Amino acid sequence: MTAPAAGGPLAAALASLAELDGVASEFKGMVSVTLPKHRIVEALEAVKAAGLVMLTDIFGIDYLTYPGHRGKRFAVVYNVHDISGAARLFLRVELDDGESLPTATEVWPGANFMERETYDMFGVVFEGHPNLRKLLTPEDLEGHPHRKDFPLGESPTLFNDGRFIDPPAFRAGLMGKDPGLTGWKGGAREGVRSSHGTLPQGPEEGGEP
Amino acid sequence: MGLRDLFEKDVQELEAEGILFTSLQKLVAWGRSNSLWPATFGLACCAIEMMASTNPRTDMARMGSEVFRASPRQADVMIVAGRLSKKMAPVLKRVYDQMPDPKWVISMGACASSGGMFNNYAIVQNVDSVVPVDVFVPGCPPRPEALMYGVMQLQKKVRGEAFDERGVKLPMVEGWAHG
Amino acid sequence: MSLKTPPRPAETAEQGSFSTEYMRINVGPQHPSTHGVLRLVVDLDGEQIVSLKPQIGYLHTGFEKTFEHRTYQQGVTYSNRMDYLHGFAHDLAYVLAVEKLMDARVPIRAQRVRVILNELNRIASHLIFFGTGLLDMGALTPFFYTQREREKILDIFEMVAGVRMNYGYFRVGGLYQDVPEGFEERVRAWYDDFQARLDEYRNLWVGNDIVLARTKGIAVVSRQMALDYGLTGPSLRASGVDLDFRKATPYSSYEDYDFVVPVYQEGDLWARMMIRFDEMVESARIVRQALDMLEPGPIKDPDRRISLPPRHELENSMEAVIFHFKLVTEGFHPPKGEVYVPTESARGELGYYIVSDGGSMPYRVKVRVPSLVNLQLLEPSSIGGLFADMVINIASFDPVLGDVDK
Amino acid sequence: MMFLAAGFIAAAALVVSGLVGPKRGGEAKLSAYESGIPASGTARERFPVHFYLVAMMFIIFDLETAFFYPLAVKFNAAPQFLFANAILFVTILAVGYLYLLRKGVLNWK
Repeated sequence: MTAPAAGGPLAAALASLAELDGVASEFKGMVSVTLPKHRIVEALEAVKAAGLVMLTDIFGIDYLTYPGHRGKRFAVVYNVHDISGAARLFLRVELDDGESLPTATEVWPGANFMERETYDMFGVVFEGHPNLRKLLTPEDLEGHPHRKDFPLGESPTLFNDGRFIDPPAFRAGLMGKDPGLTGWKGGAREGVRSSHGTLPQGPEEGGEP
Repeated sequence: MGLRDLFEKDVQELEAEGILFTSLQKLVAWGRSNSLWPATFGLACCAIEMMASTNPRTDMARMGSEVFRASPRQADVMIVAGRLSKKMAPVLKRVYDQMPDPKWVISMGACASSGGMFNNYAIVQNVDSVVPVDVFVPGCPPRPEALMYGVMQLQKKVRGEAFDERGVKLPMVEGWAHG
Repeated sequence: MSLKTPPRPAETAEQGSFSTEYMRINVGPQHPSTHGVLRLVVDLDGEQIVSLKPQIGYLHTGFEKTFEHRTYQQGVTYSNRMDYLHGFAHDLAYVLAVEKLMDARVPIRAQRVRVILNELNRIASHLIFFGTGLLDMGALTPFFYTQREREKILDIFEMVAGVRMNYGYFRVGGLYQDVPEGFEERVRAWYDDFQARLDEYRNLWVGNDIVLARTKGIAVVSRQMALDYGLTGPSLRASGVDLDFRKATPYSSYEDYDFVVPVYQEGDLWARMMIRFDEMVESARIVRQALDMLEPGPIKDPDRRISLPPRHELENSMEAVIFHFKLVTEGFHPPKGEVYVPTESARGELGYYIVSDGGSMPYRVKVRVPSLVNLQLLEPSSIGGLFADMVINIASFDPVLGDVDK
Repeated sequence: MMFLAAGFIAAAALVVSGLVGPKRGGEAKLSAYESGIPASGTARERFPVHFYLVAMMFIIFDLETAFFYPLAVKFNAAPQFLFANAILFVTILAVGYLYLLRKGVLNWK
C-alpha cells in the first residue's frame, strides 16, 4: 500500500496506526484505516498528535444489502485531516447491530453533534457521550431511519381520477436489479386503476401521509 | 333575535344566518383583503423567495402585505413557505391556532402543497392535513411574482368573489368552513 | 376569558432565600432572528446568558435516505435543495464526487463555467449574510441594498440555468447545455457595476461605528476552540487558520486563478463579518479571471457511458440510440467503491461521501455539511455574553437550516 | 368642535371593530405564545432589579426629550432666554447621567 505523497502528518499518522493493528487500504487516492473497536480512542489521539488536527465528520454506513459484503453489518467512519487540508485520513470501525463505541468527545468536543446524528440515524450507542439522544428525527419516530431495513416511508401518489402509481413499483426498473419498467406489461407506467388494485400493497383509496 | 345577538354573535355568523345587511359585511371584507399581514413561517428555500418578494423589485407591500409580523397575534395570513417536516407539524398547528380569527393560510411551494420531491418518512405530504389551506402556490420555489399572484387570489377569496373550477362559491375563510 | 397561565417549571436554582431563578427563554423554531427553524433553549440571568442548548431537526428532510432511491443523475436535483443559499456549491460537490467515482473527464470549458457560477452564487450567499446579519443589528435598509444586488446575480442564473434558485444545471460529466450568447457581456457588465457597489457598501458598513461597537471583541472564538470543534469556512479563517479547500485541494480548475484567501486573527463577530466582505471581493476577481480564460469547446464528457449523445447523432447511429435509452431509463452504473471530494462552500468544508454498490443508485450518500458543525460553536462563544449579542452571533456563523438538518 | 370630532372618530373606530370583529376565543388560541413550543414557566417570574434601573433611566431621559418639543415650537418667542433655559435643564440632567455612568448602571456584566 503506497502512502500518497502527502508525507508529513499522513505518514506519521499511518505509522502510529500500524501499531494499533489498523488495516490500511487505499481507493482512488483516499486512505482509510480499519481499526478494532476498542482501539478507536487511542487511534484518534495518535492521529491528532501526528498532525491531523481536524475531525470533520463521523457517520455510519449500513452494509446490510451490500452485494458481496462479508464481515460486520455497520461501519462508523471518522474523517480527519490536517490544517493544510491536503492530508486526509478515514478511520473505520466495523460494528454489528447492538455493539457500542467509546465516545470521541474528549478528544474533539466537535464530535458531539456528529455522534448524536450517527446514533439517531443508525442506533450506534456512543458510551460516555454527554447527552446522547435524538438529534434530527422527531421524538415519536421509533427506529433509526438510515438503516437499510427502515422503509423510505413513501405514500403512493394519488391522481385526481382515482388511479394512483406506487412509487417503488414505478422505480423498480431504475434499480437495475429486476426486469423493471419494460418488463411490466405497461402496468405501472400509466398507473393502475385503483378500483381493482393489482398492486402488492398500499391502501385502496388515497394514501394517508 | 334580540339586539344583544347583534353584539354577541360575530359578523360571519350573522351573515351566514342572513341577518346582517351585506353592505357592511362587504365593506369589512374589502378592508381586510387590502391589509393582509403575513406571519413569517419561512421553513426552507421558499422562505428565501418569500423574502425576495418583499424587496424593492417585486414589492409585496403593494398588496397590503406591507410588514411580516413575527408573532402570530398580529398576523392575518400565514404563508407556509418550504417543506414542512413531521417534527415541525405540531409547531405549525400551534402557531396557526394562536392566530386571531379571521385567518388564512397560503401553502407556498410544491413541498408544502404536496410533499414535492420528498416523498419520504420525514416530510408532511400536504400542509392541508395540518391546517386548512386557502391558496396553494405551485413552483419550486415559486417566483416572487407567483407568490404575489397567490396573494391576489387570496384577496379575491377574502372579498368573497372566488369560485372553484366547478363554479361553487368558495367560503371567505377556509378555517371557518371546517368549524 | 382570562389568559391561561402555564405551569411553573419544576427545577429552579434555590440558593437561600434570595435565590435567583434563571429565566428560561425559548428562542423557538418560529422566530425572526434564528435564520430558519433553529430552536435555542436559553437560560438567562438578567441579560447574561447562563446556558444555551440548540435543538435542531425541525427541517429534517431525509435527504440522504432519498438519495438512495434516485439514480446518480437524478441526485443533482436534490443536492442544491440542502444549502439553498449556495446551491451551486452542493451541486458541484456532488457532481465532482460522482465524476471521481466514474473517472469522468470534464472538459475545461465546463469546469470554468462551473467556477463562474459557483463564485457568483457565493457572492449572492454572502449578500444575504450581510442583509440579515445587519438586520439583526437593527439596520433595516442594508437588507434592501443587498437584495437588489442579489437580484442582478439571480438574473444571470435565470439566463443560464432557467431558474433563480434550485438549479439543475450541472450534470455528472459536465453541464446540461452550453451558456447562452451574451453571457460573457452580461457577467462583465455585472462585474463593473459590482465594483462600484462594493465601494458603496465599504463606507456604508465597514467603517460604520455602530457596527464596530456591536461586533468588536464580542463572542470571540479562539483558534484552538475552532480546531477542536471542527469549525470550517470563513468563520475558521476569521480565527486565524488559513484553510480554504479551493487552495488546499484545488478542484474544477481553481488552480488556474490567483486569488487571496483573507485571514483574520481576532476571531470575533467583526472578523467573521468583514472576512465575508473580503471574500466577496476575491470571488468577483475569480469570476473575472475565469471569464477571461473562457474559450469555446465541448461542455460534456464525450464518453457515451456517462453523457447523453447529441440529438443529431440519434438519427443515424444505432448504438447512440441504445446508449441514450440505457442512460435515460436506468442511468449509468459506477464501479463499486467509496469516494469523497472536499470542496469549499460559503459556509465551510462541503463534501459528498458516496458509497456505490455498482447499481444505478448510490448505496449510501453522506453529506459533510459545514453548518451542522459550525453551529456547535454557538454555545461556547455565547455563554457569558448578552442576549442581544447572541442574536448577532447566530448570524455570524451563517447557518442555513436546510444544510444543518439535511 | 374639533375635539368632539376627534373623540368621535376614536370612539367609532373602537366600537365598530369591537362589534364587527369576530369573537372566537378557545383554549388553543389563548395559550401563551412561545415561538411555537408549549409554554413552560410563568411570565411573572422575579426580574433582576437591573431591568428596573434601566427602565427608570429611560423614563427620565425620554421625558427630557419630550420637554424639548414645546421649547422648539415656541423658540423664536424669546431665543436667548429659552436657549439659556434649555442649557440649564440639560446640565441638571447631565449631572444625573454622569452619576449613573459612574454607578455602572449600563454595563450588565
